[in-house]
Amino acid sequence: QDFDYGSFPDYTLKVKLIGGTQYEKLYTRIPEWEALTGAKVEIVSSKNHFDLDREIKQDIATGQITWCVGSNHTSFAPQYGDLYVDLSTMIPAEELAKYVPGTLKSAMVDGRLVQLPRVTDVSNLYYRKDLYEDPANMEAYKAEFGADLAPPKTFEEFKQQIIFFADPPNLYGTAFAGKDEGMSGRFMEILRANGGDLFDADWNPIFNSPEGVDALNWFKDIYDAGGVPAGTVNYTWDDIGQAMAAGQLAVDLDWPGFAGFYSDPAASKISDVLGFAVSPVGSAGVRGGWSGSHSFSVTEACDNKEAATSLAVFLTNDESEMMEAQAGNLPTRSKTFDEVITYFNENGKTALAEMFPIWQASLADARTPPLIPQWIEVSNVLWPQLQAAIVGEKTPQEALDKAADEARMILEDAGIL
Amino acid sequence: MSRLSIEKPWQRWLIRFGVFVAMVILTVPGLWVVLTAFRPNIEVLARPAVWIPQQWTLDNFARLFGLSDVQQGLPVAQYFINSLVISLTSTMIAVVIGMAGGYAFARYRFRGKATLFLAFMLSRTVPGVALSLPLFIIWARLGIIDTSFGLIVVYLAVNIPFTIWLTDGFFRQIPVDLSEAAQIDGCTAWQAFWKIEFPLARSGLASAAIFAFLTSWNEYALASQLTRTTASKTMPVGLMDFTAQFTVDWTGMSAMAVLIIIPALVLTFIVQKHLISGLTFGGVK
Amino acid sequence: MHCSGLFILVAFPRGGEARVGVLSVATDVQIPPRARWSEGFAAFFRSPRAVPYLLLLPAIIVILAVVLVPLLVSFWTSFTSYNLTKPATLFNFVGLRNYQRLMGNEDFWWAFGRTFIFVTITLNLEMLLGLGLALLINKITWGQRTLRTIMMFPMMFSPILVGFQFKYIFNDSIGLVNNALFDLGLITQPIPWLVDGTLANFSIIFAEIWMSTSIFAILLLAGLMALPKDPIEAAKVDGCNPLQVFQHITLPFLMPFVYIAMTIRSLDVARAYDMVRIMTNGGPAGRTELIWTLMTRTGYQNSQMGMANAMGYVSILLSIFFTVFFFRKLTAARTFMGGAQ
Amino acid sequence: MAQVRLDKVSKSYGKLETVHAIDLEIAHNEFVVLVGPSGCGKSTTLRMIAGLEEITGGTISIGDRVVNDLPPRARNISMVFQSYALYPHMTVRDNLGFGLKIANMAEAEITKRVDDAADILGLGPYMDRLPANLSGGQRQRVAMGRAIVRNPDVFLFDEPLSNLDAKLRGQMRVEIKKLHQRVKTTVIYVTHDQVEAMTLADRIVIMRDGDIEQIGTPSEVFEQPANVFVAGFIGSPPMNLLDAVVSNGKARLSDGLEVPLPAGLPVSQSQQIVLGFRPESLAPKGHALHGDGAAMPLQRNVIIAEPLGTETIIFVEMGGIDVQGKMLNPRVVAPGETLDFTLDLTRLHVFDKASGKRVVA
Amino acid sequence: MAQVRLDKVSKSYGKLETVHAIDLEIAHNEFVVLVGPSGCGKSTTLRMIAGLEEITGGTISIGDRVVNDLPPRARNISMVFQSYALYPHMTVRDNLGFGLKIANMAEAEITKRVDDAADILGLGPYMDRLPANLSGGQRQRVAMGRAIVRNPDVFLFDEPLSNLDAKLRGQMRVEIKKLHQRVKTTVIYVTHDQVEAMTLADRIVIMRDGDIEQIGTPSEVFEQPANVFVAGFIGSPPMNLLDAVVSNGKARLSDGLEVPLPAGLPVSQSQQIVLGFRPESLAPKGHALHGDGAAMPLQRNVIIAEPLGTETIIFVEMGGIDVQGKMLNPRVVAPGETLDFTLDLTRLHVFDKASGKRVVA
Ligand SMILES: Nc1ncnc2c1ncn2[C@@H]1O[C@H](COP(=O)(O)OP(=O)(O)OP(=O)(O)O)[C@@H](O)[C@H]1O
Ligand SMILES: Nc1ncnc2c1ncn2[C@@H]1O[C@H](COP(=O)(O)OP(=O)(O)OP(=O)(O)O)[C@@H](O)[C@H]1O
Ligand SMILES: [Mg+2]
Ligand SMILES: [Mg+2]
Repeated sequence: QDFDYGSFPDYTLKVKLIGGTQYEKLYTRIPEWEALTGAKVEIVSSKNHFDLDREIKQDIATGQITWCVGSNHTSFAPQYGDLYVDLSTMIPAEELAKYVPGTLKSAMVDGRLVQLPRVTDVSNLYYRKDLYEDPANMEAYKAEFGADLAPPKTFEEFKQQIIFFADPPNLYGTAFAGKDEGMSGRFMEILRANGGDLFDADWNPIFNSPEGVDALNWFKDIYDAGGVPAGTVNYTWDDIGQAMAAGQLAVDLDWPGFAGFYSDPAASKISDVLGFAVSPVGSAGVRGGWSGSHSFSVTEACDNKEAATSLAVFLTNDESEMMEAQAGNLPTRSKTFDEVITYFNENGKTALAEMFPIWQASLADARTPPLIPQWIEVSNVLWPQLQAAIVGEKTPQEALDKAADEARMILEDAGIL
Repeated sequence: MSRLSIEKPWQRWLIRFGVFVAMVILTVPGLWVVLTAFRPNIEVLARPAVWIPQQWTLDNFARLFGLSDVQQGLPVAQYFINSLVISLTSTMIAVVIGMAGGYAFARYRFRGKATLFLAFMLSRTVPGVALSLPLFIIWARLGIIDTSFGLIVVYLAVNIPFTIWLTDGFFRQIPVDLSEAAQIDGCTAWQAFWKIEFPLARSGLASAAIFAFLTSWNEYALASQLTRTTASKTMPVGLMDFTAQFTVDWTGMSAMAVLIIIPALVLTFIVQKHLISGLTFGGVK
Repeated sequence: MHCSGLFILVAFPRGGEARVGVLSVATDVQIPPRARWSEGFAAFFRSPRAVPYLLLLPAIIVILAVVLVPLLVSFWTSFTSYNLTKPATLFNFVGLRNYQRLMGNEDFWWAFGRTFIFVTITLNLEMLLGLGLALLINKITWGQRTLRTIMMFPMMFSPILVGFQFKYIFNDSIGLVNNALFDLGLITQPIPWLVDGTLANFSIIFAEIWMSTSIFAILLLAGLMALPKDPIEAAKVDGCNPLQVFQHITLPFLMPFVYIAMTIRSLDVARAYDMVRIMTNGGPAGRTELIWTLMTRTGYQNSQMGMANAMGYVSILLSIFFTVFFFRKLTAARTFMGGAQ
Repeated sequence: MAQVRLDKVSKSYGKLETVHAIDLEIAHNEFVVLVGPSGCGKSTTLRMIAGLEEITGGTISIGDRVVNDLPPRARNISMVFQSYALYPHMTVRDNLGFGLKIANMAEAEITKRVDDAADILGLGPYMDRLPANLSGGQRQRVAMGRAIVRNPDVFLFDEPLSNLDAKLRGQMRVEIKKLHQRVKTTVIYVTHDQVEAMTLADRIVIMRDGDIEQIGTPSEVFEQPANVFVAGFIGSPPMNLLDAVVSNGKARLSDGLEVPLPAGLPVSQSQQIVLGFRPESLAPKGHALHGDGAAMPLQRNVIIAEPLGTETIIFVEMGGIDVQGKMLNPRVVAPGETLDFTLDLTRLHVFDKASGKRVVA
Repeated sequence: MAQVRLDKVSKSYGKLETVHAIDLEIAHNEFVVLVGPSGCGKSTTLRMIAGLEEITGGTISIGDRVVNDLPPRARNISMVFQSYALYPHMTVRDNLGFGLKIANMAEAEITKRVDDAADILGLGPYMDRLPANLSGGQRQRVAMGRAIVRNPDVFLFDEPLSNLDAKLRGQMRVEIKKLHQRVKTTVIYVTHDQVEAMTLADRIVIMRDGDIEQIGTPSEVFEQPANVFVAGFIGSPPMNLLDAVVSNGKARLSDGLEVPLPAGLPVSQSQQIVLGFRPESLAPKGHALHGDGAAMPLQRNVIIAEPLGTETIIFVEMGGIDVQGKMLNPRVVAPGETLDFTLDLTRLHVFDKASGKRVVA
């Protein structure tokens, strides 16, 4: 049974959407929605997510919530308090059932469905097949480690291969985002894969545990061994993407959004040797599954929440998700996964067809960062300390202890602890 | 105007060489961006580096304007118009207001002059963060958020103080005799200013205008706060459209950068012809 | 009545436009007792003495509206625990807590010190290089206009663009500089430009200098062009070599422009924020942290506006130091220039 | 009716008073020349009349209006600045026509007047040049031209011809005279050239250190200088001034020489006086042209002789100082040569030493 | 040995040549005065010698060095600029001492020299002022002072006294003369003041339109002007110059008047000539002092009389134009009055009309 998009003639819906070339394609569907419902959409803001976040905070600060639909992200959502409505009260359960359950679950904050996921991010491995299939490499690897050369199954193996492949300055094992949330998130992922976590059930910081030190040492080891470019502590996603596309990295643990880029022969040198693998497991034998989704939310202050909800659903419905998936993004509706693989196979985009099942597989283990408003703040005290340990200014334990202290203070100030 | 050049040829060549080196340093990093706008991403990544694009391409621009099927274009034209309107208007008003202020400082004695002068200077010490949020709050209350007007007013405040200081310096260099002569010749104070001192302060005004224009044209921090939509977003803010959550479309960004640079270059070239030397020479003894 | 100082009230009716009312304007006119101050006021405005004030009025209004009012608001917030996402905290007065925390915040003071050094180094280098550039270009007669435009090329680059540009240029694996050095065979291992503490600071200083030297150059060039010729000729005849002419004649004439440029720039290097944020965002491990990156992260990402503004006010001290310093220099340097002192 | 009247006008720069409460009345159509040593306040006075310098005290009126608070443009004056103050960004033509353009005069009329002025001033070939490309004298002529194209109530000229050669200066002098007669305006003229002062002035005002020392017609100030200062200042070469003591109707100089004083002078015995005579009154025998009056013979050694073409200045000692005599129709004179001079006693000037004032019969 | 030598030196501004290949040799310690109409190239010549203006052609040497390519500082000269060119950011004291400081002179010596110069120039009270706060003449004196404190090989003075009053100018003239005698340097001096030119110069150079017309001692250029131009230029009031035709050893003027020419002049019958005589040669009877030579009586109506104090200039008509005569020991003369004049025939100057050259016996 199809969702009822309703009819809102002459209503003007104000929306704030994430901008950027990769996200805007979806918005070409807005006129369709307008035709369907008779409403008019006014995009009052269109920015990248960091700027949008800042802007939304300013709106909260000034009480200027004059808009209805906003782009959102699981990492940001908890900060906004009760800015957004609980969509589970607005959307019939049978419609919600069409979304990937895990994705939908991580879209909740305090038990409220504050956002409707649009595309999902979960990290997995990209690797260069040519390197893994190079007989010389296979032989040398076998000789050194007594195992066959294949995409890593564990972080330990991953580390080993990173160091094995590294041949600076022409080739590095991998690179990681060394600052901002990228650093904190990846650390969190390995920490969790090792069986640890950032906080205990009472929100006490516990990442300075032995698992945490192990996780941090993983970064430190590959950094010290020259397995990653020294600049990696300064990299963000774009630098890693460029380096991978330049053929300078053997493996990249990264987001699905890069698939399109890496497999585009005009932009990437590795388009024809690109391989995909599920992300490795840690010492606890599990995946960290750092994940998040881009999403749409509807404001409490909205004067026509029905129309707003209608648009949010429309932009994440089957057709929309198909559109996103065709661009290489991970859709949030279960059905789309099957359809898009068929589509890719039919259209000769085999690489992407290969990728999707792998990414889908890892979604099962996907976990978001802690869904508390202070996550970003905690991340901001965490990553400089991680950096300090990686570049050798502090021992991992010192660094994590310091970060844990600061995180504790933040949570105490916030009244969570 | 005669220019005495009892310079040895080797000195001349040394100067030329120095200029050449300076120009290379000043242009190469920027030229690299410009060239990047014309190459496919794959060339950006090439090792060894490809300096001159081997495959010139306009794809990046095509993408920018939505002419390719890869993605939707950006409202570049609208950004461009916003930028132009905001920068030109605020520059012109700032130069006029700043010039009036600079003139007052240069030509009149009055109470509280030093204090006022210092106050203008101190007005610029306020860091952007301390300014941007309250500004946002107030602008929101006034309903001029996301309007060109709101941004123009802010840029006025940014540009007026230095226009004042700069024009003050240049007006001081013009002998008072000249405006006196004009007043004797029957000019009102305004005519004397407009016909005599204004043209003579040209090089100062030109540099103030260039500076004000480029400041507004390139300003990002405040614009990113106070603009939201195509109604007022400026080019530098639009530049950030190329940064998504995870990726930066560097070639696309470069293409847009070229679009930002070219008009600035053209306007600057036009205005800076007014930086003429020796304007006040020969007037008085 | 003896009023001095200029007061402007900006009232903010809800959602309406600002009403700007001028209450009184600086004057040394003796105005008869209260009842008729408005007449005296009107008379003053018609008198020639009002001219400079009238000329400055628009500037004053703009500055007050755009700077002073926000300043007061943010000053208030620095005494609250103001959190962006919790508007109510705007009225949560915490006294000096933010400032006290700052005093003990080692990171902040490092950033403070680093910012001071950053500003000092860049300003001086930019001034010297800008001066050199202006002098060189001033010597060239043919094609000067084109050269001037080329010289201003970096000024066309928005600071964020400069940030991206140098981030890629200094990237250690795919960056232009390392690529070039490899091509020239000068290095075999990539240089981690943006990582090593010294190199990272060098890189952001380099980027800042690249971006802003032209500003000095253009201001000084304009000053050079307005230079009177007579005293220079006299100095040549008096036995000065070119260096001495420069030292004794050109430089004193240029000094006011130097100081103006220095002041403008000392306040303006904060523009470097956009660039630094993109290049290193203060990292790695806080090695390039400047007050501005710290402050913005605190205010917007961490939403702690109150704290961020407290940092802002401490950092204003730094700006005030530079400003007053340059103001004094400027006043001294231009005593000989024409015009009213 | 006085056209320009200065009433106790004074001017201070900071604490320094440079013009001390001067009074001056200038009639309509009068040509007044201001002279005085460098720095005595001539330019300042002109600038106050023009309204360029705020006056510290007193009142200035033009016609019957007090102009103290009027801006320069409302005073309807023309001025030649000592510093020229040309508009450096305008061609000579535009410099000349600027005032007329401001007054909204018709284009054709402007062209005519400017061309006329350029003709008079010999500026024809330079009309399209900028001031920077002119010689010093040419610039001064432009400054002059800018004043004379207009038709003001009062002309103020501040040393307008100082940088011109004698011939041109002579021509210009005639032109100024003509201009003055043609347009019937009041002229206040500062000059250091005695010939200009004598030939142009209806009255000469002699200033000194911010005070007016004497006002009079050219022949008055020349023939009857009011005090020692004026006597020494007017005339070139200057009057010889010697300290003397009255002794039996004669002036006894410091070297004992006694010069008979005109009869009827109200001097008392032993009064300290200053005795003055112009160089033309002391001439070698046969080289002077004296009236029939009393003369006194003198024999003196020539210290130095300065031939000037039509005449030679001869320095000799008298009363302990060097005095100048004049040799008309000159011949070559060697230093040390002894000559017989005559001193014309009918043209002696006597001043009271203490007050400096002229002693009149 | 010539101290300063100009060899075919020319100067063009763009296409316009303003100095045409002039030759000039100035001996060591010689005092040369440059005169000429406004705009004739005097300042340009000085500036080329100083090295401030690139020369377009020819060579300039000082001592035995060709200085064409030497910068000003290497030429060891002092210069007073026509435009003063004071350092506006330095006090009078610093202006004066600047050159000495640059030469690394000891502080005490600088103070001494500067104070001496200030004394001579009467600048004592202004030592701590900035130039902007000085009167025109005071500024000029600072410019002068800046030159004379130094000890250069060559002094260049460009109208250094034009803005000073006659008295001060007289004193300054003497000081310059003394300075020249004391320091034994070469001086090149531009002036419009005939008295200065005559009294200071060892030789006078008369320029016109970028050419040199005559070089000679003061009495040479005065007594034997090389051509009509020089004759008309030197002397003030200027020589009267009348067109005439030779007719039987006499010059017939256009009004038919015939003036006997000196015997032995190489003129041919009917040759077009210009007849010149100075105003002093034409005097009312009893008001001149002529030699014993031939004189010619004339009766004329006075057109206008200009009293100058010691003498009066009288304009009368002769040969169809106004000529000037001089009345010594003057009395009041009314326009229209008829006077008997004598014209001194021994002091006539005769020039060939076509070439303008002097006709010498
Ligand atoms: N920069 C210039 N460009 C073009 N012509 C010039 C320039 N400077 C001077 N001249 C011309 O060159 C000629 C000589 O000028 P110069 O200054 O030498 O004259 P001068 O003899 O000093 O005259 P004055 O007595 O008026 O000062 C003048 O006709 C003048 O107009
Ligand atoms: N701005 C000023 N500040 C202080 N004193 C000044 C200023 N301008 C002029 N003076 C002084 O005032 C006095 C009169 O100056 P003014 O210019 O009137 O002299 P002047 O008679 O024109 O002399 P000159 O013949 O030298 O031009 C001078 O002693 C001068 O130093
Ligand atoms: Mg004067
Ligand atoms: Mg000259």
